[in-house]
Amino acid sequence: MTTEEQSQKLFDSDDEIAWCPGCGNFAILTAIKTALFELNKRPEEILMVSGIGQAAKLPHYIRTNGFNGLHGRALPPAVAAKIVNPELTVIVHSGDGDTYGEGGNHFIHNIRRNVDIAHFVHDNQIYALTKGQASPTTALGQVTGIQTKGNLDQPLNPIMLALAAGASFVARGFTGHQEHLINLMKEAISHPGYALIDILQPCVSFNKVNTHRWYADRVYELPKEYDTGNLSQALEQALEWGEKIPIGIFYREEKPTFSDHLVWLADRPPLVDRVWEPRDAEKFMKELE
Amino acid sequence: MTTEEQSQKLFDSDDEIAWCPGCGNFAILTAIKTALFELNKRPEEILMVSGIGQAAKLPHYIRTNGFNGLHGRALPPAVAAKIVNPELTVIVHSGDGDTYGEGGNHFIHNIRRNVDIAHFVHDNQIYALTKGQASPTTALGQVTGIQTKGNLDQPLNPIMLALAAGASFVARGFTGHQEHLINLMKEAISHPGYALIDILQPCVSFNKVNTHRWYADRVYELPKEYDTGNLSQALEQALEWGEKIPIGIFYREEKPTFSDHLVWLADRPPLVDRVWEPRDAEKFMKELE
Amino acid sequence: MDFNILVGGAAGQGVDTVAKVLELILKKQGVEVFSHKDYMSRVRGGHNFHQIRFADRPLYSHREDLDVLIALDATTVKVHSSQLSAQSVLIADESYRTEISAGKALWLPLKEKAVEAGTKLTEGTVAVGAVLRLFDFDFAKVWPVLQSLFKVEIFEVNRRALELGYTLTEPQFKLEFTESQPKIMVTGNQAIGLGALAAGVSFYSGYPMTPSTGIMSYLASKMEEAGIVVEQAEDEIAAINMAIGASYAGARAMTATSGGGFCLMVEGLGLAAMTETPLVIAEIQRPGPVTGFPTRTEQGDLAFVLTASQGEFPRMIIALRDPEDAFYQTFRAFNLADKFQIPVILLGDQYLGDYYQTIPPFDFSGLTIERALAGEEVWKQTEHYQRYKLTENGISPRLVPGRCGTQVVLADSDEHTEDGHITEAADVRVAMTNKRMQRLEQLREEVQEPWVVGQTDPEIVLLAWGSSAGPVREAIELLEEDYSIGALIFGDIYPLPTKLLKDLKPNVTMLINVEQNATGQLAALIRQEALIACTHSILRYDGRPMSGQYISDRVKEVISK
Amino acid sequence: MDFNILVGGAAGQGVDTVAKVLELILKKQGVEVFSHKDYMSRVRGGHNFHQIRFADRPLYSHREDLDVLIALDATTVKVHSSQLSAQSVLIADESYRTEISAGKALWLPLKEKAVEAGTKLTEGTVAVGAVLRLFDFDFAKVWPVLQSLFKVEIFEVNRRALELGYTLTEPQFKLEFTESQPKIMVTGNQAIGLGALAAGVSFYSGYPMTPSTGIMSYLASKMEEAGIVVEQAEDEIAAINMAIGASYAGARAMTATSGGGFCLMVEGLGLAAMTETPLVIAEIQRPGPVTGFPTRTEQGDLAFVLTASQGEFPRMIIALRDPEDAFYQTFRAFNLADKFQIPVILLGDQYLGDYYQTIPPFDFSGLTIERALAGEEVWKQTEHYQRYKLTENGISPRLVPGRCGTQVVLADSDEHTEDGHITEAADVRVAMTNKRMQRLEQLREEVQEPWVVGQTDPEIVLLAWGSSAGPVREAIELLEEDYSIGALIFGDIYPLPTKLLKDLKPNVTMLINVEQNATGQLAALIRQEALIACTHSILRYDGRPMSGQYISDRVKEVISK
Ligand SMILES: Cc1ncc(C[n+]2csc(CCOP(=O)(O)OP(=O)(O)O)c2C)c(N)n1
Ligand SMILES: Cc1ncc(C[n+]2csc(CCOP(=O)(O)OP(=O)(O)O)c2C)c(N)n1
Ligand code: SF4
Ligand code: SF4
Ligand SMILES: [Mg+2]
Ligand SMILES: [Mg+2]
Repeated sequence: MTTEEQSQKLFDSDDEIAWCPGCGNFAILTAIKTALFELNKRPEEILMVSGIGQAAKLPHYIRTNGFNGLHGRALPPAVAAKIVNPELTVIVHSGDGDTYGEGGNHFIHNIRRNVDIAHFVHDNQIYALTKGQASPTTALGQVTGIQTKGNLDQPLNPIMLALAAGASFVARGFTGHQEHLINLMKEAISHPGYALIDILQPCVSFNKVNTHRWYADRVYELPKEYDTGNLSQALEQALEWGEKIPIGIFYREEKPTFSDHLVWLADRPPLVDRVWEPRDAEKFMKELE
Repeated sequence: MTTEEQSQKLFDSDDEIAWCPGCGNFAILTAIKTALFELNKRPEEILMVSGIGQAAKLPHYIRTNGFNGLHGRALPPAVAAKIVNPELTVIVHSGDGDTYGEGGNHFIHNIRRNVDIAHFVHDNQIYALTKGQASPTTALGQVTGIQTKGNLDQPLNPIMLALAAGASFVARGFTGHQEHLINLMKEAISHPGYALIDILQPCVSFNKVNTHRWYADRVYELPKEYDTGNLSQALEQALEWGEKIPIGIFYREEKPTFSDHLVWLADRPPLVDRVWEPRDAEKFMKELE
Repeated sequence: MDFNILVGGAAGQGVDTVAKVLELILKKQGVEVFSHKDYMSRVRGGHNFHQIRFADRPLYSHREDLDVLIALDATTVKVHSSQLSAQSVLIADESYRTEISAGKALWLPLKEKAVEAGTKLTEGTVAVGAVLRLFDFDFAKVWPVLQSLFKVEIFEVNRRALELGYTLTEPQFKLEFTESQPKIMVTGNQAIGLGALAAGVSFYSGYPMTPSTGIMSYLASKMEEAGIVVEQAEDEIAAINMAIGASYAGARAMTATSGGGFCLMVEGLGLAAMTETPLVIAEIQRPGPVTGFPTRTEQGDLAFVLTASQGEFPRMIIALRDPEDAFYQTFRAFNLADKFQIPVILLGDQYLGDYYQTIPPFDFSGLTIERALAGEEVWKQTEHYQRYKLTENGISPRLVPGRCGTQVVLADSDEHTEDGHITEAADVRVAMTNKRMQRLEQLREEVQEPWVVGQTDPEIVLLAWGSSAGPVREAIELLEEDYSIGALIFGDIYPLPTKLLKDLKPNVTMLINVEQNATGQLAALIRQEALIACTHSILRYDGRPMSGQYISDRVKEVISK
Repeated sequence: MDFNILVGGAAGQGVDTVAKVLELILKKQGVEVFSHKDYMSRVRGGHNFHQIRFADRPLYSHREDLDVLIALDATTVKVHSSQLSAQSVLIADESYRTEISAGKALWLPLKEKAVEAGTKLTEGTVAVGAVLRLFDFDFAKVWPVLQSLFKVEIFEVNRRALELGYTLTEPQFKLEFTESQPKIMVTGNQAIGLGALAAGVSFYSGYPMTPSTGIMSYLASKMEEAGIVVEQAEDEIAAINMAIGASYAGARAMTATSGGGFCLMVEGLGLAAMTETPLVIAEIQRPGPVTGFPTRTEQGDLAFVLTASQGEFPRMIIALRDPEDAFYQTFRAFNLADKFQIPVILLGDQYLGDYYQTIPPFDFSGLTIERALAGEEVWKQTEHYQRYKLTENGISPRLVPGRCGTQVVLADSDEHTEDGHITEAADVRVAMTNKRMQRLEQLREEVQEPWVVGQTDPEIVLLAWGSSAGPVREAIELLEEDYSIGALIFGDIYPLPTKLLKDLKPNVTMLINVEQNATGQLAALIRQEALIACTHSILRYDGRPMSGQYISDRVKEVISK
């Protein structure tokens, strides 16, 4: 059996997949299963969290713990679950609309928290589940069923934004570079702290501009020599989007994670295992006497 | 009479000011009145929009049109009002919590819209009205009534974030450099498109770290030679925060504003003056026959 | 004459196109059409279907028993053949051949003929041809429809497919109808959009959410012609706050969403009320809680919108009963919002939003836009303008910033003085609360009593609201021969008009609320507002709309218990 | 013995410190204290005051008529001297000298003595000294209090100030009380926090919002000692979604906010319900709509929280009646949330949240944490675990991810199968809705009937809820000599316990709802749930809390009409 086949077996869900044939999401599903398998993870050690959208259906299509929450709200429950049980490997899968649109505020502020989770954005530059409206990454001027006169708002650059907000791991992947994507995922999962991969994911049904071809013609992998420790250079590199689109790790830095700051919990069991009796709070009442 | 006195007269509100004596907000209030006066604006041409917080009380303390809305939600009504009536000079005054915390999503996405408004953030690095909790710009580790073990989340850099989101005018001011601030305001108001000034504003009651002294010892004005048209350099410059803190215009670029994209309205009166009869919609019904 | 055709298949198989072709051909024939769509929350695969009903008299609801079943896949045969009766016909490709329990199965070479026509993608069109023959349709009226629907490149192949299909069957049903008045065919969502356009909406901000998105895309398609702005917001919070800002600045503004998005608009709803900024919000319901059933129908949000947002303030809630009502009520909502300076919520649902119905054209001649803005006499006064002036009727003269000379307009979300400044005074608070709530009392006088359907002074009274109007009306038609039965169907639902309720005769033996929810939300409101308790209730909450037949059956069940 | 001292001044003048010193000294003397805070939404200036009442018997509410008025500025003299009676004493600096209509004015050299003590900042402490002398206080008990409140650097100067103040007056009032049981002095917000700690809360996420912030800062002050995480979220949406994630992952989790923040939590509320994740939310009300009166009190959000969020699902709402109730009910809320896997909302308000009351220490011995998690027998089974298994009582065995062997736990916001997978099936929908709503029926059996106060089988019955409990109880005490009167005071408010309501005797002539809102939200709920209509109502909505005296006066008014 290949790794992929073995991973399929271990992480296979019995749910029927509702994505369109040809959708880039399949490649992401395969990649994450393979990455988890290669990292020797077990289904019960993983928690997949998502919002709502096509991408966000992923937790149903893999056999791990899963929390499929609200549109735009994947990050808050994900980081909280990780804080409560640091032994879980917490991974967020969500769409570009989910993450950068409805969920934009959580995106920025959870970068600040630097909780040790991996965040994989299926960036098809469109709202797919709701049938093709502009997302925050849709190009200026692109026409859709709602942007009938072309998209009026300039697109966000998720890489730039993550870097500016202080993310400790920022990468871009492409569903067409499967091995590369698997490796990125493994790096992101292993990175201590918040790790973002913005994954270019063709939507065959609603984004007729940013097709597989379109991406394939433009993406190139950041060279080996690229220094992932240089923030200024990363910002510069992140500006590149157009004729050529770099994929790979733009920036990586080891800095204290959220739990590193919880020094008072250092010698205690994870919150999920906290042992507590009502009487243990009695001392606080004494202060009110 | 000095400009300041004249401006006071023109823009004086009869509302009692509820800020603490010594608060940096007074300097901002004087600065905006002076800037508007020097720009020859009339009260009825101006619309001041705010959220909720100490900063957000400003629309009450100046005689102009005013919309004091919800905490975190100053930008959406502001840009909409501007779209409906482009003849209004629309200015948002709000706090760091209001803008970057509760309102973070609107901050990013309204930068994308590039509606022609000015946005003045009273950045006291604290939630003042609610009595001193950490804001998104409070330093890591700073102790407050809620951050009893020190702030666990690394601070945002509003300048970086605005640049990364694609803002067309990004500046930082300081209440202690009044003339400089007035000039920044005039530039921001005159800039076609979204213009941000993050204003360092000491809160004498709740932020005992970032005091007037603390800022005064650190800020320096970006030199005349500084090229405001260079994004990469602006990003580099924006990283500077600590021993020295630059103030001034980091970046400025003329690009199409939101209304420039509304080509189909180009020859029409502003929406506020739109003339319309029910019968004008009858043609749309014909399509359903 | 009353026929019902179901066309079903997987998403992406062209079910929508087949339905569209049939609906339009039928409409052009001059019959009345009612076409209801049942679809899943996915883009490809799964099982979607349309039930296209047509008759020689107005139709108010879909039907479940079929005359013709067009199955574009095996699932459709399996799921729907139980809806066939002895006289019905099943049309499907021969590859799906199986046993069916009733009706005549025509296993036709649909796929083969499609290939023959030029591409296997025309399988549905071949089926349409076969159906047209079943009804012996007037072909002259078919071509223009095909031409309007298909681009030139594919018109020819579809024409061929249709003709090939036509040869596969024999006439079986008889069309009987007289040429009638010109009609429009419209969905609830389109009617809401059109009502808003008629009312002069010029600013719409929204965030996509099924099943409300149709309103936004309809308006977006008219942006240029109408000269308006339709902007997609970053989230629903922005959507409502933008609409409020636009309205404050003088535009007629609107937003729409479904329950989940409405959750995020709740604070903005209060803002509109507190700042006394007119606002129209359409809430197109789908089954909750939260994500629930994204593409299905329910009337589960009435209780929610009734009291959404903290504190107390006047609001008006109008449940839309059918596309015609949707048009006129949307228009009225803008006038009411302006008159009372309040938020007005239009409650629709997926059923109403998506079904197509033929109805008489809207009458624009009776419509007048009433902005209720204060005039020069207010802004030319020498005193400073007071946005929240205490007046006898609780309505403060409203001016628009930048359009009132040298006056300025200050709006505020805190408790405020007449000037709009923040206050902490107890007496001002009481005066302002009374001023706000006073308008609720005026609204009580403005509200329209429910539609009355069925017999006068009946013994059995059905109580319904919103999109159940059509199905209930049809149920009454089915029942009134055998029972003393009638119905009150609420459109204006808050403040609740209670006159007709209180006038109910003592001879009422059964008072039955008929609702698409699990708890009976209208019944609860009636208990609260009129102290009247229903004796029975008919509730459906599986996400599927009630048909007239369904309600009629359930009423009989209730009666016979 | 029942005395009432008001201390007032501008924000930033040390009014809070004076109040704190007095409250603690009084408590240490062994008297019962009830201290209520009235403050503006600003940090400096304006007008704030505390009303500190003390007596030799339990106190349930504040009082408005004063025995002593300490005015730290001229505004306080102006605003409050009307509350003085012939026997009262006013203490203020001589610089504020003016005419007062009743009582004895002592215009003392407070500022001068403060400077003499070392700094003019001690003006308030000088006044405290003067007051202590008025009551001839036991000084031995005063020093420890001062020492506990002031840092060493400023203790000395405050001690001097107190002594100097003591020399300025003569004994005037007589303290009468017997040494009593040890007491605790606690606010509602602290009691909620402590109840949560006792219940084992280990994750709290919130966003600051007056008047709920006290809960968060109380818990934050115990982070280290209790070994928990208190995290400030970027907004209320994050706050509730984080709490849900934490609960899903196995922690006892909580959030708190006020009405405006709750608006943003509405969708999250539905998420907790749909995913069947236990959650405790405290909603500490303030007057709305929207920003309203940030620092004042109202009971205006009951109707809102009753039906907040789209669709239908079980929830439990408990109105907190006093700090003692707040503690026990918060504890209970966590057990109920776990038992029924639902969101439980605790409704408080600014009055309850901020007033200090002396009460007997809480009894921890009767408290048991009941997590109601499924055990090994569930996760060791060979079949795959089903998070939403259909069971007889509608409660699915709950497991925690990563703590159940090789099983995995899938939670979903869509309508889902027993496995937690997205479904579109009508029958599953019905089964899942029934499963969810079934627990509401069980809750109806779990709810606690309202407190009964006053006479048995009274003719006049007051109906109240939440923080009006104390004031109503006091009003009954004032009225029961002259009238046949009693009250039902609701804590559990949804599902509404209706037994006692329905048991009301036919001799009830007046049924009066007493509420801090403008529309009578409890009365509406009672009409809806019990078909009982109040005959009269007493409503206060100026942001100020009702005292026992206030209610008693209003009841008399109602009776005499
Ligand atoms: C509060 C709320 N608003 C709107 C929606 C409707 N909605 C569902 S998915 C979606 C967009 C999804 O886009 P994206 O996140 O890019 O995912 P994709 O489908 O493209 O994978 C929207 C707007 C919702 N479910 N909830
Ligand atoms: C929805 C909502 N959440 C919370 C609050 C409470 N609140 C009012 S002002 C404020 C913080 C203000 O901080 P900032 O914006 O920095 O303004 P400042 O007072 O520092 O000028 C908060 C949390 C609110 N009014 N509404
Ligand atoms: S609509 Fe697009 S994103 Fe969704 S499943 Fe189909 S191809 Fe994939
Ligand atoms: S609390 Fe701080 S920000 Fe607010 S008015 Fe006082 S000094 Fe200014
Ligand atoms: Mg997408
Ligand atoms: Mg601030």
